[in-house]
Amino acid sequence: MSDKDTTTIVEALNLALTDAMADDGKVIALGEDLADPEGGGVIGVTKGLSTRFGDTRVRSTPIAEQAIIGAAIGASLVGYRPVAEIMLMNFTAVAMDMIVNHAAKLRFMSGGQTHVPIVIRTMTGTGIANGGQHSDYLEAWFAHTAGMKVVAPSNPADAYGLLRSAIEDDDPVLFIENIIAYRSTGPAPKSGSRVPLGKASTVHEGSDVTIVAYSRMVQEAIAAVEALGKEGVSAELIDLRTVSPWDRKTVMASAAKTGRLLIVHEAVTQFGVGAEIAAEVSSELFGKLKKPVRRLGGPYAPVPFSKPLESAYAPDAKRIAEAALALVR
Amino acid sequence: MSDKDTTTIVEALNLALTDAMADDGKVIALGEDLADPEGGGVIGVTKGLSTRFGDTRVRSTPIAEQAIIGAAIGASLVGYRPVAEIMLMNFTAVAMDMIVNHAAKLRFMSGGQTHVPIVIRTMTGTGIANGGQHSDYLEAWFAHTAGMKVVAPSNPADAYGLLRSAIEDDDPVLFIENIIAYRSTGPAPKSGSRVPLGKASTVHEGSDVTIVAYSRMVQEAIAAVEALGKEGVSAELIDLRTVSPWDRKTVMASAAKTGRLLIVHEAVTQFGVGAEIAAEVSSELFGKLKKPVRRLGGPYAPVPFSKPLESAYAPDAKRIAEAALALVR
Amino acid sequence: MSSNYEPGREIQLEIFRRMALLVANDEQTRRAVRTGRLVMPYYSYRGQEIIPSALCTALSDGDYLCTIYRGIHDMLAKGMPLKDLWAEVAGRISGTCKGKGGPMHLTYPAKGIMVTTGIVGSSMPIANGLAWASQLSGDGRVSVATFGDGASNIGAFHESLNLAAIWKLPVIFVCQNNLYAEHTTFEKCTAGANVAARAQGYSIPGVRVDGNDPIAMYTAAREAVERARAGEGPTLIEAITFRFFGHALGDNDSYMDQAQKKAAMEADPAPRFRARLIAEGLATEAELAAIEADVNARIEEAIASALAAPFPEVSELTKDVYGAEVAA
Amino acid sequence: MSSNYEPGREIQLEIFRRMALLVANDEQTRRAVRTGRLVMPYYSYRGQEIIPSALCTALSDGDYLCTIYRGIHDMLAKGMPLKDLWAEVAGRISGTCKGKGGPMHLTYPAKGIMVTTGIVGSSMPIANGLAWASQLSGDGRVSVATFGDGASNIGAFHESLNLAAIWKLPVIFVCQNNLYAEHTTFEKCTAGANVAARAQGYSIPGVRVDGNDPIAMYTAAREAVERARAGEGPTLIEAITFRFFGHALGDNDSYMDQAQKKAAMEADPAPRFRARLIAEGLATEAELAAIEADVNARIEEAIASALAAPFPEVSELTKDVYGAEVAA
Ligand SMILES: Cc1ncc(C[n+]2csc(CCOP(=O)(O)OP(=O)(O)O)c2C)c(N)n1
Ligand SMILES: Cc1ncc(C[n+]2csc(CCOP(=O)(O)OP(=O)(O)O)c2C)c(N)n1
Ligand SMILES: [Mg+2]
Ligand SMILES: [Mg+2]
Repeated sequence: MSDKDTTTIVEALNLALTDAMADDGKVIALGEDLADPEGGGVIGVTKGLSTRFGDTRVRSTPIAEQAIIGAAIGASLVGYRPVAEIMLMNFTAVAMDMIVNHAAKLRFMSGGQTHVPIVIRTMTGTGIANGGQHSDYLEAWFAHTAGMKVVAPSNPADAYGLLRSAIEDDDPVLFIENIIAYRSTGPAPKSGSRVPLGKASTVHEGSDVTIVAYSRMVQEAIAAVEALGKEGVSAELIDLRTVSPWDRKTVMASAAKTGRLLIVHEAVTQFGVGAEIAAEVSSELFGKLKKPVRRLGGPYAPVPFSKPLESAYAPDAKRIAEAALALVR
Repeated sequence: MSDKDTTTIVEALNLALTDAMADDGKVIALGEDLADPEGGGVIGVTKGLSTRFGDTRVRSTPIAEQAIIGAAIGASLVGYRPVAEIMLMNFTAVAMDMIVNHAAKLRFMSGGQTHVPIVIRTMTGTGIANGGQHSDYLEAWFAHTAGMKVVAPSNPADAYGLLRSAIEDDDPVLFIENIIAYRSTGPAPKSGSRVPLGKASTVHEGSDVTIVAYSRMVQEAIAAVEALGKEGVSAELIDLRTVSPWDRKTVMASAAKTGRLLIVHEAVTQFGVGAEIAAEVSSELFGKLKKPVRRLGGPYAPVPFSKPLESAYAPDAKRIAEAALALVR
Repeated sequence: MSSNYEPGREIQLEIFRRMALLVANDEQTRRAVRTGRLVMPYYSYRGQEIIPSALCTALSDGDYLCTIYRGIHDMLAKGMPLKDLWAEVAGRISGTCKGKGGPMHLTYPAKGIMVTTGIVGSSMPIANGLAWASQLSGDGRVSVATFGDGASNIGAFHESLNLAAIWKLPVIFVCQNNLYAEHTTFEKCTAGANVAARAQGYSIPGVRVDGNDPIAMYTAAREAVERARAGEGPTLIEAITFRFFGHALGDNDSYMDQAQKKAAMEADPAPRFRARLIAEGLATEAELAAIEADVNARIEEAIASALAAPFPEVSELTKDVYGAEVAA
Repeated sequence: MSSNYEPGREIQLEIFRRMALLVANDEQTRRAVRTGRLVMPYYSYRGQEIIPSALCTALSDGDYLCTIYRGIHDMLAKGMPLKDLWAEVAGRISGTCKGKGGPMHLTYPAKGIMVTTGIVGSSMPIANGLAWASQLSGDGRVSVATFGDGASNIGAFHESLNLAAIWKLPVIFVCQNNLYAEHTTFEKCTAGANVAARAQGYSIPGVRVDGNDPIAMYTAAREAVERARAGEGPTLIEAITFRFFGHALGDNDSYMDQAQKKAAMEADPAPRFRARLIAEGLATEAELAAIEADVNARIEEAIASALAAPFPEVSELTKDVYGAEVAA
């Protein structure tokens, strides 16, 4: 347990896993390089777990993502709560069958006789020159999959509280971590705290325009809100935290209040998560919005390697502020 | 070549493949049970091809979807035009890595040095009691993947013309066939005709409301338009044909004209293809629509087996007409 | 092969009882589908009954099973009640999955029937997870994944065998090699001598057995079960068999070697087993006929009860998606 | 092993030339990354140079290669020009992929370098497709997929070997077994005696060879190439080696057995090969030094030219997504 006032997302996640495993002997973990002989995860999120809880509960695996998710599913069917790591989000592509055809559907197909309380932790994001096959945000695939939940924290306290809730949730949860945000700091979580799934947080109240974001984009949006404030624009910032099911009520109330909505994510804009929110808000607040809903996401392109291109890929504070400003002016 | 006036989608597809292979020696085909010794495909779409073009060009494969798509990609990199069959759309889940991390990205990641002119044919749909793992429409995943094209014909002539265009296209195309529509008839395609990718067709002109659909849903929508006509409602029906990139111009012009838009698909509504279209139309025609854009799709649930549940899953003519009527009244 | 586990009379009769149930159930199902009383895709297992009958006789109720679309024989052999099964394939609310799963996705945890999958190869990775759970809890259960010969060429097969081997999981992989994957012959799509030989690549036992021989099949299964329970890890069993009614009921099976099919049907393992039991004096004609009459009566009762049951309400469509409604 | 293909002096010198280039290039790359002149994830191949040097000496320019993130040694050995390579890893528009691919996704079709993938296991299915193309056209080319030991446990490995075997594809699967997959040891994640032994499951040749021995590696590669060109199908080569600088440059390699690492570095195959060439009178110190001076000069020139080149315009971000703009 940490006594510090501030902590990083890596530390918060590590603490969440440690606390969850200490509290519930059914929580188990697996993934590539996860255990301490392998360094406790390539980023160190799982450091110390295998030493403390044993190497049958916390297991390094071969590079075999179908086997990883399959093992998690199987154990979850009989009472365990596996936390499986898929190292990078693009590698979910080799385990899609296990995730969408099995984890997401077994409760329904069994008529509720079984369920799959697994958490799939994965990391992603642009910013470290990882190129086309290691940087994608693919949350839209899973949001479109009935039975899955999708979570994407932006700060240490939420990372802790959401991971604890995800582990306790009775359904499969995809838990998205951003690589360059791992080391960003924030207020330390209260040990044992929970952040409920499906509830957004209003990071900053405002009256002129609503900005909805999640994962690292919240950090960029916070800077944008500050910049907007200096220009006399009062922006309300909502951190979705859970991407699916998303917090309709909070988003609608804010958009109704400000009459202007900007949705920000790192994933490709087209057919992305922003489309669902934009469609729903445009419909429900038809005739009540002051401006068309605006989406700011990645371009219709794979993630490029070259620095100037990669830097232009994901929205940043400047472009978020510009887009918000364009809605207000 | 067929001399008949009408034909089925199966026959049209078979003809398209036959003509394409006869015209271009670089067109090759592979998939499970594809060749004639195996019956020429489980539905018969590829019947006769291996006998006519030889069993090195037309190959039955093991059940190994990664190997199937990988082989198609490799051959396409050096000048071939493979048509790969993934028997049912849910099985794309075992080949997602090959499709999205490779086929869709190689042109971009190679800076345009290589490209992947493959067609992935697959079938899906509710209606034959195939249950949760054999019925999903997953086009939203691929529409969200930069570099992919997604095509979904609704009638024999389009099936022929779109498949010919898809095979000639220099980019990877996912080609979606509906199982229960296979035997539906329509005007026979002109041999050698092409339907361009990215162009919708206006199946029925109207002035009160625009209905956008694709794949089998167009057939239901046609019946709905007829029913609406009897109620004095003039509906314009647009068959998208290409789901991505979708024909913005045609859809916008129609929605601008009628002021009312209903989007219909069989896939889960949430985060589905309809969301993108709804978001774009709501934004571009902000203040000009008479009613909020309405989406009608599958429920947030896997596809159930039991007949009354399965029948209630996908939109049908009745529900389409009701939704359109609600927009008009 | 050691003969420690050769089945005696009681066990052979038990295998027969299960087999008789399976044979009759397949016949009734084919009839129900052909006459339109049931509307569903049906993957007949006729010809393969000995495999699960012997296998499940070697298992306990608590042991776990992951099976596939062609798996109703596996489920019945493992103990799924006929009424729950028939109501499910008839799509009724009283079905084991409330009619939502259907013939490809039956589940019945009370007898360890945990997953039925329609995706080739996918029974194996999940069985590993069940086995991991037993390893963690020390509950002594064994997990079984059954699958077809065609499934032995897909990636999940390889990943699963490797993981099971290095983790020494108490799991048994049972390949029901019926010589066809849909319309493609085993030889055409499978490299290597056979499926069992692939076990060597993982340093685990790979056993090729006549799946139509109850003695051989039971012995192989028992050995694998004992090995798993003793903590010695996984076994791959390749059980050779044949499916009599093509891939899916209604298939045109002109792709099949008709002489091979005829020979296989003439060598039908069910009457062969029956005749041997009588010939060897292990059972009388009357005893076996009584078993058969009993299963037929039970099946008919199950059909009647299934067809009389109500369908689910349409509101069921969006239930069982999540465990609890989410606040938002 | 047959010695038909044992390399003579010319071939050995050719292997040395490629190896010298690789050794120098890795050193320069590590320096550039460590000093911040290049910003990229770098998976050093130092210690593994003999494998592609010998392999590519056994190949022709027209033969195809699919390699992986740890694959710059493979590409250079196959003939990718240094300038195109360095400009690419520096993210410049003059890079072989206009800077869009980067170090994990280099392509250079003129020398048959068709795909570089960052997804473990994915080089193999695509190499099969290239080989299928050659089988169709009869162009006599051979396709090679290289990959790591860790990749031998993923599904795509299995699917690829099976397909290549039944289709008798002219393809060679080269597993560069450096004993680690990221931080996990080979033994911990791989069941079975070794990777090569898995070839048996597909009835294709599986050869385990000392990848650090140029003679053995060349001979194994030549045999596989001849076999493929003769239409006899695929070969799996497991080349044992070691990576000196951990998984990714900058890793804390405390997960490694330090004694094992020290021993491996002391047995560095590059100076060993160099010394043997001189000792056996196949080359003089001066000849080899001249080769080394030449590669160093060429690398420095490539670096200078790369770093002087412009970055791509931001408008490149949305180009090369489709071949042509779509009308709509
Ligand atoms: C991943 C995947 N690919 C394809 C299919 C379609 N399919 C269903 S059954 C089958 C044949 C399987 O053959 P085998 O494994 O031998 O089992 P059998 O049906 O003979 O019992 C195929 C190709 C599928 N269900 N899943
Ligand atoms: C499907 C997939 N899973 C995980 C990773 C992350 N990853 C990158 S390299 C690597 C280790 C690969 O080891 P090996 O195959 O032995 O190759 P080596 O790096 O040693 O050359 C892993 C796990 C990946 N790139 N792709
Ligand atoms: Mg079979
Ligand atoms: Mg390695």
